[in-house]
Amino acid sequence: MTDTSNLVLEVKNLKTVFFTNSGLFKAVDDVSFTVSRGETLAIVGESGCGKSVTALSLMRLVPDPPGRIVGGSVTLEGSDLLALNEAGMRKIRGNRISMIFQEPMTSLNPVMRIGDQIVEAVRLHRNVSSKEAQTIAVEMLRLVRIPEPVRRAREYPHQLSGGMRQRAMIAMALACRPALLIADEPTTALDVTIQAQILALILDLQKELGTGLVLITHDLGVVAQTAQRVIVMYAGRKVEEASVEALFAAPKHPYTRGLMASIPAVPASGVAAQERLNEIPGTVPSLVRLPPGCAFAPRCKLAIKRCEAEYPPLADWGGGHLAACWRAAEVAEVA
Amino acid sequence: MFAYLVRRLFLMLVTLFGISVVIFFLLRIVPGNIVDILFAAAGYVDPADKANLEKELGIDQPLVVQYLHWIGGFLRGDFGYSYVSEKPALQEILPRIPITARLAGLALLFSASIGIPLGVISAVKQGTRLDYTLRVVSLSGLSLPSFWLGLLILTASVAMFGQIPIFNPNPATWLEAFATYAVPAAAVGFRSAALTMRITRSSMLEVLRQDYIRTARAKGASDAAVNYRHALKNAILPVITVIGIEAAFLIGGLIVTETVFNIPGVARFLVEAIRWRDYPIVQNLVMLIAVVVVSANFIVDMLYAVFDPRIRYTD
Amino acid sequence: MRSVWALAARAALCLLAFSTASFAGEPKQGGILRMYHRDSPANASILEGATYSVNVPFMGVFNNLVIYDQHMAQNSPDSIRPELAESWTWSGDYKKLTFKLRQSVKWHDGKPFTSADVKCSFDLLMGKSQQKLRQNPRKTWYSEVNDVTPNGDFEVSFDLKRPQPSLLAMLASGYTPVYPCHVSPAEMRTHPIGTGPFKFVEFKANESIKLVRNPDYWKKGLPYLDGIEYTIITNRSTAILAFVAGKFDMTFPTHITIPLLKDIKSQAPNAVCVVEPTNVSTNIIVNSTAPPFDNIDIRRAMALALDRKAFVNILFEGQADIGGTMLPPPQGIWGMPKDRLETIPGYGPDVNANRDEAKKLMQKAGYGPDKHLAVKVSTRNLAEYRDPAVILIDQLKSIYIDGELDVVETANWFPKVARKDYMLGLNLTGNAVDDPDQSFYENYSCGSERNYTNYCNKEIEKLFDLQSQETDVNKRKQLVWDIDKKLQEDVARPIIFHARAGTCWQPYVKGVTIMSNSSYNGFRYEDVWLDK
Amino acid sequence: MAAIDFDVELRRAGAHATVGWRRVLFLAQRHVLGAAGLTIMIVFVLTAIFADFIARYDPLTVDSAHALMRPSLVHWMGTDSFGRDVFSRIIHGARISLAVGIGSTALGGTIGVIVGLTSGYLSGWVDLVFQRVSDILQALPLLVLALIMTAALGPSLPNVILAIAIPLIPTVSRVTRANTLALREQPFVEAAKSIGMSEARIALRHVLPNTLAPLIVLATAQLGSTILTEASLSFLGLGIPEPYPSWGRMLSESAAEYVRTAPWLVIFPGIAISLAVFGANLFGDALRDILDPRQRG
Repeated sequence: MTDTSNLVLEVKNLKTVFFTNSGLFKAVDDVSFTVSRGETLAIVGESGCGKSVTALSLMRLVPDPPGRIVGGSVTLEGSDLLALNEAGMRKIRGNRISMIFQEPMTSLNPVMRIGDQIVEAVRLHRNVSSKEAQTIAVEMLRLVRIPEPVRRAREYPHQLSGGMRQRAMIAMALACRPALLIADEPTTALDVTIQAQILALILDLQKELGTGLVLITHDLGVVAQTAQRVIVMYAGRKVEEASVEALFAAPKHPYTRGLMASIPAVPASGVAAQERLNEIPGTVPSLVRLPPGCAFAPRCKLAIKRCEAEYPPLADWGGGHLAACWRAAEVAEVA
Repeated sequence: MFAYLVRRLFLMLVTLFGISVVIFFLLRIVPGNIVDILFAAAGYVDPADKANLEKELGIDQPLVVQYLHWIGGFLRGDFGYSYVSEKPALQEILPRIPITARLAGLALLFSASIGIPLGVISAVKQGTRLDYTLRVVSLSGLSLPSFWLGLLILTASVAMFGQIPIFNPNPATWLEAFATYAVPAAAVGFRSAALTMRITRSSMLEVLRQDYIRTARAKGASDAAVNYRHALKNAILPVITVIGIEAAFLIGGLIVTETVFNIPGVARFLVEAIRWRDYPIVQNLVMLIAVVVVSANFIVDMLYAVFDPRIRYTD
Repeated sequence: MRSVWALAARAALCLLAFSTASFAGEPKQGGILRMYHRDSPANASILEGATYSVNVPFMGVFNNLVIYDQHMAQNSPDSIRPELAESWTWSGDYKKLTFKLRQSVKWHDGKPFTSADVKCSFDLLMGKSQQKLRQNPRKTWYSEVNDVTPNGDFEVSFDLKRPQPSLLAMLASGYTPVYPCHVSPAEMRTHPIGTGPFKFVEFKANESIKLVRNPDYWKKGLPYLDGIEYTIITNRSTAILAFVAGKFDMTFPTHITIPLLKDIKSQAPNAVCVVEPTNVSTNIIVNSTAPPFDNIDIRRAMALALDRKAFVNILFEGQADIGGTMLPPPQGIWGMPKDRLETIPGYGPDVNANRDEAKKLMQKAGYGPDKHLAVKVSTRNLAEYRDPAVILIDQLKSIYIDGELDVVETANWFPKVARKDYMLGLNLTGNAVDDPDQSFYENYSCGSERNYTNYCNKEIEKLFDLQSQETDVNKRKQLVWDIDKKLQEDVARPIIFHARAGTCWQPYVKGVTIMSNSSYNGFRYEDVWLDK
Repeated sequence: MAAIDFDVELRRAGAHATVGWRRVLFLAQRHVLGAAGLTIMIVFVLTAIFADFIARYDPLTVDSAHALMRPSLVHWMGTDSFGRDVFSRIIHGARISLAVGIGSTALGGTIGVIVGLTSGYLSGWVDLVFQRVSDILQALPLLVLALIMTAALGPSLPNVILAIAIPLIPTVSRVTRANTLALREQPFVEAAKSIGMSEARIALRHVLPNTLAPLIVLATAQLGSTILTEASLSFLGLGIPEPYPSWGRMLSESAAEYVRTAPWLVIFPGIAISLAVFGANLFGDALRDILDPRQRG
């Protein structure tokens, strides 16, 4: 574990549920993690595993109804966000904790100028004149390497390319120098060539500003390049947590293993390249009717009787490498 | 943009031409003409008198000739003479336009100034008791026959205040002038406010689901800022369209309201002219209304471009 | 029923109260009389009009040669007064009528009035002049006039083909103003010029009609009013509400239905209201040229089935008159007395007996409880027409006739009637003057345009001429009664009832008399005044 | 963090009712207003169907002895000036209003769907022509059009239905066309094409069913307004003629003159119209929420 004095975010036993007409599902179930200043934590998993809901829970932006945070704590710089009232939370949002969304196309207000949208973020939290805010906005656009920032500030989102828009989103998110930045699949919707630039930008700024970063992605490649630590989520639960090196060197959960096998040429992995990409058989189970035991068991080649009956606890397999699998010890050998 | 404008204007002309043909021939399908109506009161139609009068009015000519004669005049601004009053049609129509325009304007103002805020409130408070109440009230606005409402207003006003809010052609004060229009405008506006409210509500609800609203919240914007600065500005576009279309529908509501409140505007005049088969009045008035409606739609489209930066008509 | 009588009594009391009051005070000058108008007349030309919608507002613009006394409710030969004519004389053979004209009368545009204007007016009416009226609905009134000749500037004579004492009655109608020679018929439609107490100011279609006092009126000191303003309100409920709220000094004459009268009396208890016959009859036109009504038995059965009292009770709460073609007494001069009327089939008081007889006639024609006769009842799309038609259909049910209402738009009504494209029609016939000549010739003579049923009986036609030439009123009455009875027995055009209607005004309006046997002749308004 | 009763939350979300009657019941609870609207409409339809059994008197029989009776146990809503029972006339009037409402909506809707489908599917000049025609119809005020139409055709039930239906066509065809254009690009249509299905068959089997939801919503919304249009036409003297007990006719002209002396003549038919239209609108709203949350208007 990292030095606690440097801790930006501490999430403990976070639990978010959704009430739907097909029943109750636990989108985030008992998830805990921490992020330190300047650190990058990646959260990976397939779509529907709860990683985006986790992010929204941190922001307290889970749409209610149908969703609701029902337990745990989110401590940002020493104060529990879940205990704040709405007004108090508004003071934190966009100020100490910011978020970048997956869809730069739809996440910017189409009828507001780019500059104004950043200005709004600034003026919500800084007591500055509109003119000063304008200057800050242009500065931020320059910071995210948008050419001709003065002109761009006056343009509308539709006049910008996808990559540009995501840069503007980043500028907006970082305008108040937050302690924590959450980036929810920030590059998924972008062209491959742009993806790398945006990632690089986020990392540069993170370094420059010393922000903690929670990077949500399904792309292990991205994780390998950016994060210091990784959380793997499956069916709303954290199934594995480790440093990037440890995880890629020796994944302890069969699911993580599967994820790695399903991407081409995983760097620094001991697995030999195969002719055909491995897929994880089966699909993510319905979150409403989860089996009593390990949720991954039905898809797991290593599953044993016990997996179906009892949920495996997160156990420390050394050096802070946590995994929730009855057969974690055997994972490396078997695969 | 220029090419788009040219295309739009061309289509407008095509539409207007179509309307002129439709109204012209539709009127000719309606049985009987001015002569029959004029003679009806006398209890018989003298064929010789009828032929003379038809000749005098030019309605004995082939339809195509009549059409060309009319449309040619319309394009030159020569509206011909009313068959009934024998005065220039333009002179009959023009003084009535401001009356209806004021009434319609006030009704639209009423509709927008009540409908939009209530629609926003209803959307923001979706599912609450307030939302339900507003929706029921607005639906009832859409359910009352307007002439019935008008009749009840008049009756109640006479019973309660001994005053009747019918048209006053010579208002003494500015306030009286306003009162002359306000009550009937409210009677028409009630329905259209209800419609505006519903459109605003559903448009707001849709916008509130959008990603950029989440972004705004993520910035720490307050509910008010989110609802008004971000959502309303986006939600207003369909509302503008509907208000534009509503302007055309308003004419229908005005016919009935002008009758109940005895307002000498164009809407009731049009109905009377149809009853008299006063072709020059009906044709030209319908064309004028069509021009207004078509231009209103055009303006709404242009307003779209102003309000929505995404739209720059280029195709 | 009690309430109906009470209302009638109250109306009579009102009339009494009004007549004493109006002559008690000294007339005051000034003020504008505000009235509503029931609809927008086609134009301002009375000679071309055929509805009192034109007469009411524009009669005050003109004068006639002679006019019915404006303060005697009953128009009669005795109530005809000189107007632009100072006096008149009949020749011994009643074939020439000479008028001495008033001098120094001026048209509203300042030109002098002379005998030439009289000639012009009647040439126009007889279709003899260069200029033509757009429509000329009363041409037949002058069918017995050979020529109108001026003798100098201030005398004019009418030469007749045969004696016709009734000509004077038609000349005294509000429908017969004298027009100026120097103004074209077209101008008279849009901006009428007359010699009357009020000058035309403006007529805005569907909006208003304004008249202003003629300061140079030849009757010195008249009119009392500064002007008359009509606001056109087509919706009757709105109009009545506006009257009750005090927006108007007077309702449109004879426009108030009996049920509405009750409403006005309760809402505006001070208002003065009178109910008078309008001399408009509601009748059935029967197409006897085609089955089934070419069968006289079926025609008779239909006439027998009518329960006239029920019509009167439903539509007028009892306040309307039952009679033949001519308006019944006491308001009507020529109508049959009640005992004579009740001898006509269908007029007898025992409705059930009449209907039993009607059923026998129907059975004779081959119809019965198991075989109904399907009939279309056509009428115009106006409440005054539709409402009695609904009752008629209901009554015909009692004699195996299933009626279906066929509502026809105004524009199609007369062409349809002229085509004989109907079985039964429900029609209203207004009589401008209470005179048999006008009524009989227009509606029952062979070949008349308004004889919709084409009833043609040469025998009766001879009687028409006989009564027309009769100068003794009492002898003429006997003739008229015989004719009227025969017309009803022939089911030429069964008369259902003669309508009544109310007129109301605020108590300060003085000098208004509503005529009791016509609704076209009493709107000169030169001595109406406001006691304010 | 406030304590949460999971069961309550789940019931609220409808987790207990996913199929069959329980689902309907749940939807009725969720959309109370819509359920009320549906109830009103069902009552309205049943009334129309069983008018002969519900009405206590013949709606056309004139009875001069019992004219203008106040509402009483004998005549629940009083009698009119002809002595006809107002309650019976309102009950039978439901038939007329329903005939006008459903008749004109169905007629206008069917033609509108055919036009919209053809227009959206064929594109090209057919589309261009149809679009212009619907532009023309939309620029003419609806009531004026209906007014001229009834004047031209003469006032009778079928003619009034036709006159009200025609102005509906452009609205329906616009919605259908827009949906058709969007659906044409959908993969399942491409797929159908690739297996050699004919265009007409694709339009009817694939495209039409998928545009149905917004159309049903539109139709329900229009139902109410057609009833109101008929009432307005009656008010202007061009609706369904006497002696049919049309609600609009019952309210207008001479009846309106009784507003103070016999208010029941004006109040009950007014309530009948408003209630029927209100019911249709409530139901239409709920239907829109359930079937097609994105539909506007």
